[in-house]
Amino acid sequence: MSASAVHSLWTTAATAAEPISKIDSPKIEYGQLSPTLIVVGAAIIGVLVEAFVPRKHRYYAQLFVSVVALTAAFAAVVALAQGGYGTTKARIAAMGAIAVDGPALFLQGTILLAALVGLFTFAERRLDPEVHGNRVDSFAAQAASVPGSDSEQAAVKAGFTTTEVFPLLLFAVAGMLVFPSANDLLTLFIALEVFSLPLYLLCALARRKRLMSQEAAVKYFLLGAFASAFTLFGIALLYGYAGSVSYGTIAQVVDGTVQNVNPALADTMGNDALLLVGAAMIVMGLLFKVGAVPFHMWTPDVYQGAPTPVTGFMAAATKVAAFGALLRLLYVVLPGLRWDWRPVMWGVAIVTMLGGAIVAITQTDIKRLLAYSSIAHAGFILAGVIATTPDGVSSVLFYLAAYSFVTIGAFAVVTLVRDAGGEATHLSKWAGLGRRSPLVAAVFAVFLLAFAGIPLTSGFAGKFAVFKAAAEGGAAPLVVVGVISSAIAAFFYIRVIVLMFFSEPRPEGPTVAVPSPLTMTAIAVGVAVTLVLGVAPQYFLDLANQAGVFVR
Amino acid sequence: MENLIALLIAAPLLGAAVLLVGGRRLDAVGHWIGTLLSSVSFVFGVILFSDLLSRDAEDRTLTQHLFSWIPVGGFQADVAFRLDQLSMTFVLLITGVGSLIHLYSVGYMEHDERRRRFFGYLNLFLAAMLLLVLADNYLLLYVGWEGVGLASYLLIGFWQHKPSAATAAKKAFLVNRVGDIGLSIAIMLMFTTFGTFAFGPLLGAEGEPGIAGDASEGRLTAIALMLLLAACGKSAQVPLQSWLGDAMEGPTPVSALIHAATMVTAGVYLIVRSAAIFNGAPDAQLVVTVVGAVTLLFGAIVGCAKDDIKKALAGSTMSQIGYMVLAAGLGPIGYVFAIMHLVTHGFFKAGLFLGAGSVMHGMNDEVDMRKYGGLRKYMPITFVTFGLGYLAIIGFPGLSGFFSKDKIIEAAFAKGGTEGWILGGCALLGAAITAYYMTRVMLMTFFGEKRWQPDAEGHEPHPHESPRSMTIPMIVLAFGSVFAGGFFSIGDRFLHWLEPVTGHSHGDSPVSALTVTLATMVVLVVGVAIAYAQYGRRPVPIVAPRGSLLTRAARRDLFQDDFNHVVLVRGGEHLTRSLVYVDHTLVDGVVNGTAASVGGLSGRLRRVQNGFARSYAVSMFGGAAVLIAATLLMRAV
Amino acid sequence: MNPVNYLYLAALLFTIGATGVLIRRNAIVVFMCIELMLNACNLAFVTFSRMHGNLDGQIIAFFTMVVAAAEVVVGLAIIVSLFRSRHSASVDDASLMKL
Amino acid sequence: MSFPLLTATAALPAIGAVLTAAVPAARRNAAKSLALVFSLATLALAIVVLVRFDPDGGRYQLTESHSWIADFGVRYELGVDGIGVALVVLTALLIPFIILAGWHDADPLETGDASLSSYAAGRWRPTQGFFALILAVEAMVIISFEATDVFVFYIFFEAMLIPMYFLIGGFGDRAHEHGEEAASTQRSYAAVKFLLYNLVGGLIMLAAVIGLYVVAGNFSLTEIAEARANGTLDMATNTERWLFLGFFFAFAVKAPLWPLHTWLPNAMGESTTPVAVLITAVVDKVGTFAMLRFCLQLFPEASKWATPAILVLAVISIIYGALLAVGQRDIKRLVAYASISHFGFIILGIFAMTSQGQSGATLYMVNHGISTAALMLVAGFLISRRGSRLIADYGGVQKVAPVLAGTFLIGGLATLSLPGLAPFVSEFLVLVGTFERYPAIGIVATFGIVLAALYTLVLYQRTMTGPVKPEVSAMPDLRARELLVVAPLIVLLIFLGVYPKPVTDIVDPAVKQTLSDVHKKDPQPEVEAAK
Repeated sequence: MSASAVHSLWTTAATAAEPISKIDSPKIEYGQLSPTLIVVGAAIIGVLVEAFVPRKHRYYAQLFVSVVALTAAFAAVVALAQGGYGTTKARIAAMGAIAVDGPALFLQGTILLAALVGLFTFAERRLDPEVHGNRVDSFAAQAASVPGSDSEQAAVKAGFTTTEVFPLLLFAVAGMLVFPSANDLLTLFIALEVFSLPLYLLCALARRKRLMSQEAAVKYFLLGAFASAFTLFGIALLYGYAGSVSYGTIAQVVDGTVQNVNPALADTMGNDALLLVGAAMIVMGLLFKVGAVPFHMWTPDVYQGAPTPVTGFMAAATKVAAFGALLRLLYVVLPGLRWDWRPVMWGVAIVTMLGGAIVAITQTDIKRLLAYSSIAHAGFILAGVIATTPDGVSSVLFYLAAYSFVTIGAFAVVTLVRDAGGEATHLSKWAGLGRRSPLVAAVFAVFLLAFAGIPLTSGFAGKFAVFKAAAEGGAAPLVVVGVISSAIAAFFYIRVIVLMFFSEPRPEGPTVAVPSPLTMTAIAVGVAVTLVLGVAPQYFLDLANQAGVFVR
Repeated sequence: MENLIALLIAAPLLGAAVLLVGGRRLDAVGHWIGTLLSSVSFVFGVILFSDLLSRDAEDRTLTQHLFSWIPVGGFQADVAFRLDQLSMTFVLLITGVGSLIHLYSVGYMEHDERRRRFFGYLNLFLAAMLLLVLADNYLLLYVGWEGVGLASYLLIGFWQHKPSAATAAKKAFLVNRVGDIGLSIAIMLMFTTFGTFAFGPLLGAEGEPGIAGDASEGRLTAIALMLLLAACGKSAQVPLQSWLGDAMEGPTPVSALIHAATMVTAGVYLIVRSAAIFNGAPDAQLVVTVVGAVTLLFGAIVGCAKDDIKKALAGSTMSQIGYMVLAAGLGPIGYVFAIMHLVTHGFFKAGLFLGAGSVMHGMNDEVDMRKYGGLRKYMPITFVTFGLGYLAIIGFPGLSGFFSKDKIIEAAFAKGGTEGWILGGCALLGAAITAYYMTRVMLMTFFGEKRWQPDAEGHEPHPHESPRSMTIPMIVLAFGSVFAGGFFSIGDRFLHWLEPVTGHSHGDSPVSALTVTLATMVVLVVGVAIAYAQYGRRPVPIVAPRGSLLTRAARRDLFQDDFNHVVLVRGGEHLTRSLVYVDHTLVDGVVNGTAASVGGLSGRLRRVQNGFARSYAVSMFGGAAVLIAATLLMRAV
Repeated sequence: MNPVNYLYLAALLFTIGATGVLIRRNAIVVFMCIELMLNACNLAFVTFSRMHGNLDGQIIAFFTMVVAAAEVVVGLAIIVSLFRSRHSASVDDASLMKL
Repeated sequence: MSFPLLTATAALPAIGAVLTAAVPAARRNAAKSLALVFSLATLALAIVVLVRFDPDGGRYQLTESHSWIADFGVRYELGVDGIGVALVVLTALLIPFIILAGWHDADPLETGDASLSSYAAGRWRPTQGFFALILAVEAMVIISFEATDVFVFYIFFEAMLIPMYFLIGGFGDRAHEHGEEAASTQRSYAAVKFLLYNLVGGLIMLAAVIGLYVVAGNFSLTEIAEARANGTLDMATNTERWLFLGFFFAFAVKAPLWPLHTWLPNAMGESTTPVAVLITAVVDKVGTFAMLRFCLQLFPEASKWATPAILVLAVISIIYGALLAVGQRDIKRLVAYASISHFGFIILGIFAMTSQGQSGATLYMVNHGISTAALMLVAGFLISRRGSRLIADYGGVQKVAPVLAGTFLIGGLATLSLPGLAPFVSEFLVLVGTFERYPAIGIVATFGIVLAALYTLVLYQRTMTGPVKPEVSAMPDLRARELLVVAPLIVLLIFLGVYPKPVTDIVDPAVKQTLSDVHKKDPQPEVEAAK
């Protein structure tokens, strides 16, 4: 680069630096951010509770705070939606950092409900037998204590419980709320970290099988950090390309409506390499979160190792948030790049659908099985994402809503089936469950059928919606692949049903714990949503349709 | 009057229903109910007959339309009946002989605890047979056609505890089914060719010709050949004759009624009824005559070698029907005589079978003629009636068989040309052989020394005359066998009676009727003489001698069954067995194979998930690289 | 000197970090490599910020540092607990769950 | 808005299913009676439908239409044409018999030997569940006969699988040569096979359904067919063909058509006889029915394009099924293969594209339902007496149980379509209808009737005739309940054989409509053509 260019760079930089001096004070629309703010606030309160409330009251205090917060936040979301922020008054708030529009509100609502249901499973304390007269939940008595050590014994004896999980949950939720509504890459990244870090911790907190739990946490953490590093670098490159991290600006630059401000950059950054590489890296980070092949490999291990309530919450909410962000990124920032990323996403979707379904066939652990099924589902959702039509958006929204409740419900059922070593997650132990406790088996069968996409369950409606969108978006081959992998997937869902109903129960088989109303509610809600969305989905489809438009 | 036609069928049908549904409580009276209803049907027949006679020859066709059966688009099948001279003849034969045999069975089946059901089946048969001859369209005829098949199946297998009987019954039904293919295809052809398969429009009624003639000769030939196939099945003509011999497993009255007098002649009825079609297809007619000729020799030869009296008679039935088919194949020259021989044959063959039954009745159901001998002393009535039947069948001058068979032979020559000579020759030869084997039967059964011995349990059979209920029918039939032929032929009564339906033409015979008659006489004498030389002069060995190759072949039905067994049965078994294998391994295997391979793939892909975080990272890194590369590539292309 | 070179440096550092993640066993070291990658990103941000002549990049760099710090907290907590229960910080030892 | 008659016909059994399932285990007989009552009520309703239906009226009658999932262009649309009515009535008619025949099939077994755990296979048999599931299936089958909205049809076409799956896998036939363990493994294998085959078929159809939506924008059969007819909706040739294949595949699996048939013998062999009847006589009819209604109406051109191939497959089914039936050692599998052969006839008739063929096919569905029910149920009574499905284990039954043997024979004769019994009419119509247009195929198919005679008579001979086997010597004859099940079916067989006009009158107009949809006319007879 010539000296003059360098010179010009300096000078232009100087001139460009002018306006920086007069920054006007930021303007924050608290009302429109209220859902997030409520949750964050509650989380902080939670921390304070940990600090100041005596141990024996903490559980109830935390539970109370969290429930109230989540409910209030959901109410706020509904209020905003009622206020038309989802449709007509959709806008960008907080100095362009946060978008308040249909998809954001819909997804926030979904996440909040999922979190609420998940919270119930977190708070469940009837499944494990009482130790030393204390009710215990699925979380380690004292995370810091070494498994099997005296300190652990002491902690258990003292009846400690890790009530920190509640604030952690809330923080994670807060991050998830921001994630899909982030309107610049920085916010995106921060949200990503905000909801990832608590999840890393939650994974490590299992009461039983702690080694596996810690291992899961380590894997999740390292790989997650690795992925977010990629994301960050991608962000850097995009910033380099557009000179801004705001979605709107980047989009305009991509479309070429705004010429790159200075010619000096123009001749270095003239090519779109930065854009493409950057975009690819960000997308990769998001695909990691949704667990798409080949970025899925953490999923089975983490799902298996993490405490089951956490798994359920994570599987449901993370997917919702991540897909929300992915949608916004692809539809708002990179629509101009459609012809570049669509084929690539095709490939990802196909390998994800097939990979998830095929590998799941030979799984022997119910949690890993569900993990792989979640991978396959990620593939189906991707098919909807690829449609790049308003229908595509709404179908994905609907699918996410349907899927998250089925997932939480399914994992909640998994927490019920226990033997001496805690949850009996090995499939062989599930043999003949239908004979021992038909109701639980029947409920689980309903969830499995929903996963398999049998008509009259929400799974079918969702699958139909995304496939329809995909087909209309001209991705018929994807639909065919999707159908094939559904067939493969059906095989292992059926296998579990066969196992539960038609095969011999083991004499030393697991017992089915009688849960408290908390888990019951969680499961009941799951079943209800599954059936309602299966039989009469129209209302929710309308909702998703109204919410199908992004604000730019 | 028309409405009686339905009753004709209804009576025995009612009988069948009552007897079969009625259950044990009817055991006591069942047989009388059956007999009564069949004779009621006979009475109706007579009434209708007199009615027909009262009309003039041209409008002797009554039709009765009951209801529309299968109306689908252009496909219109009705349940309707047509009674003309042809069907009238059959009605009388069936109900008449049928009633007699009912009567006979009362005695014959006396000791069978399932007698009620036997009569039920007999009535069922009558109903089906009447439906067959009275139907006004081919589809309804098909119903009767299979109905008689069913009845014959039930009756042949009546003694189901005998595996041989069950097998024979099944065989009969199956072989008939093969024939039925012909009938159904023929009906389809008619439908596609003419858009109808009803007699009226097709074959013509009240004088004006039907549309049968309008079709191309090729089509007509096809239809005719299919009908012939059907006829072969039902009338045990080569190549579908194999079932008749085994059918003798059934009780003797059954053999008399179904497998001698009536059902087996249905094929002849079919051909004569379809005259309008056959007339339009000379090639087909030639085939018919050939089949007839071959069968008449085949049956006769088989009949010569059998020691089982019923099997011998069965062979003769086969060959007599061969005559009829031959005649029917000759076209207008022969139709009338075919039917005439059919009727006379109905009389004497039924008589012969009843006689045979009577003999078995007296001999503890022994059927091997080599264990008979000199029975004339013990059962005189049987001897006389049987003897008259014998004379009739060999064509002894003045008796029924003489007239009818003679006419057929004449007609065969009258066909003209070389085939005329060949057919006539066959017919003559047949007559000779007939004389031979019937004489053989006669001699082995009623003459010579008594050859029966105590059976396994040491029961010495005490040959005795049968009860009256059995002898009376035999006597009546004997009358028929003696006088029917003469009665028909004097003044060509039968010819004039039937002509309006079948039409008739005198072929120009190369040889005068007289010559033919003389020739017949000569061969007759020769046949009888040879038989007498073999069985009359020297005693009959109790154990059959090995005999010449021809004899052995004839004993085995000229290896025809062996052929069926090897080719059809064995081959079929192998085919099905291999197909079962294919279905299990191949068709099913493909599916299971795919499932297995997917499973295997899954197992292999699983390995990738090796639990090492770093390898996961590698896959992520690689994935990212691919992602980036792909994106750039997309832009490049 | 040409700011583009800083980008090359950033890319280099990032790659080094990534490679480290892939080849090193010790969890701590792996984690350090990730930190290195994050800092490579920072460098990139700052450079771009300079090129574009706006401050966004530099601000983001600060955010990144905070985030990195947070990650250190969480990460070390997890790794330490793992180390205490296994007496090994090797990521390869932690492979109970597979297939 | 008038009373939703069609909905009621489907809703009634559904309600019955729920109530029956709700009956406490102790009152199992109450559950049975309840189920029976509901099935009879459904039959009554079906007859009302039959009466209210006017053969010469509009194409779809008693229609109902409500918006359901507007977003997918789905409306809850019901309506019946002649074909639909016939099959609805058939279904409603057979279910009571099935329930009655299965009266004791789901009773919990008093444990024979203590060695087996109380959970052991077959012992876990919630009686009321059995009958509830049957009613559920009835509801779904009926509504899929009535649906005039493709999506609605598809949903119940698929959902049907689940109750069927539990009926097969949960209440299988315990008669097994290798004992109960083998029976239970065999059973779940059969259940899974059934489910997977049909699920795969269904999913492929799903793709086609979605494709149809993309092309047509809604699922209303009437609207689409109309649009196709007046050219406002034209599909690209290839699109139509792919969609057709998608639909046809699913139906061919259900029907089942060679070579997709292998699930049927397993399913029928391992399930209890009433369920086997349910499968072949009722559920499978949905497949053939759907070919007639959906394949032909939605994709006339593609149907014509595919006809030759399909006809060939159908003929293969006919011969192949019959030959395999001959080769079977197991009574129920034999009947299953016989059914495969019969379904070949039905499909043949449908795609012969002649009024005889299609009327015959429809009639065939009805008659086959009745005849198979008769034969299979009697076979079931036989098996339940001896506890074995192997033909070789029987012999001489007619001597000890003449009535059983007699009914069995009549069922068999119906299966070999003896003239005078109902199946003959339909079979002959199918043959004629095929022969009119494809003589060669018609002739080949005709050989099926010989093979039918072969396997039926062999079965009868081996089981019923011959010397009495010691094991069967003490076999009781049909009981009153069993006779109550069989007798009406036999009467029906004879009646429809002698006087099928009532059915043909209802079916004919619908068939003519369908033919006009595919723009086909019956060929003219040669002679008239000449004139």
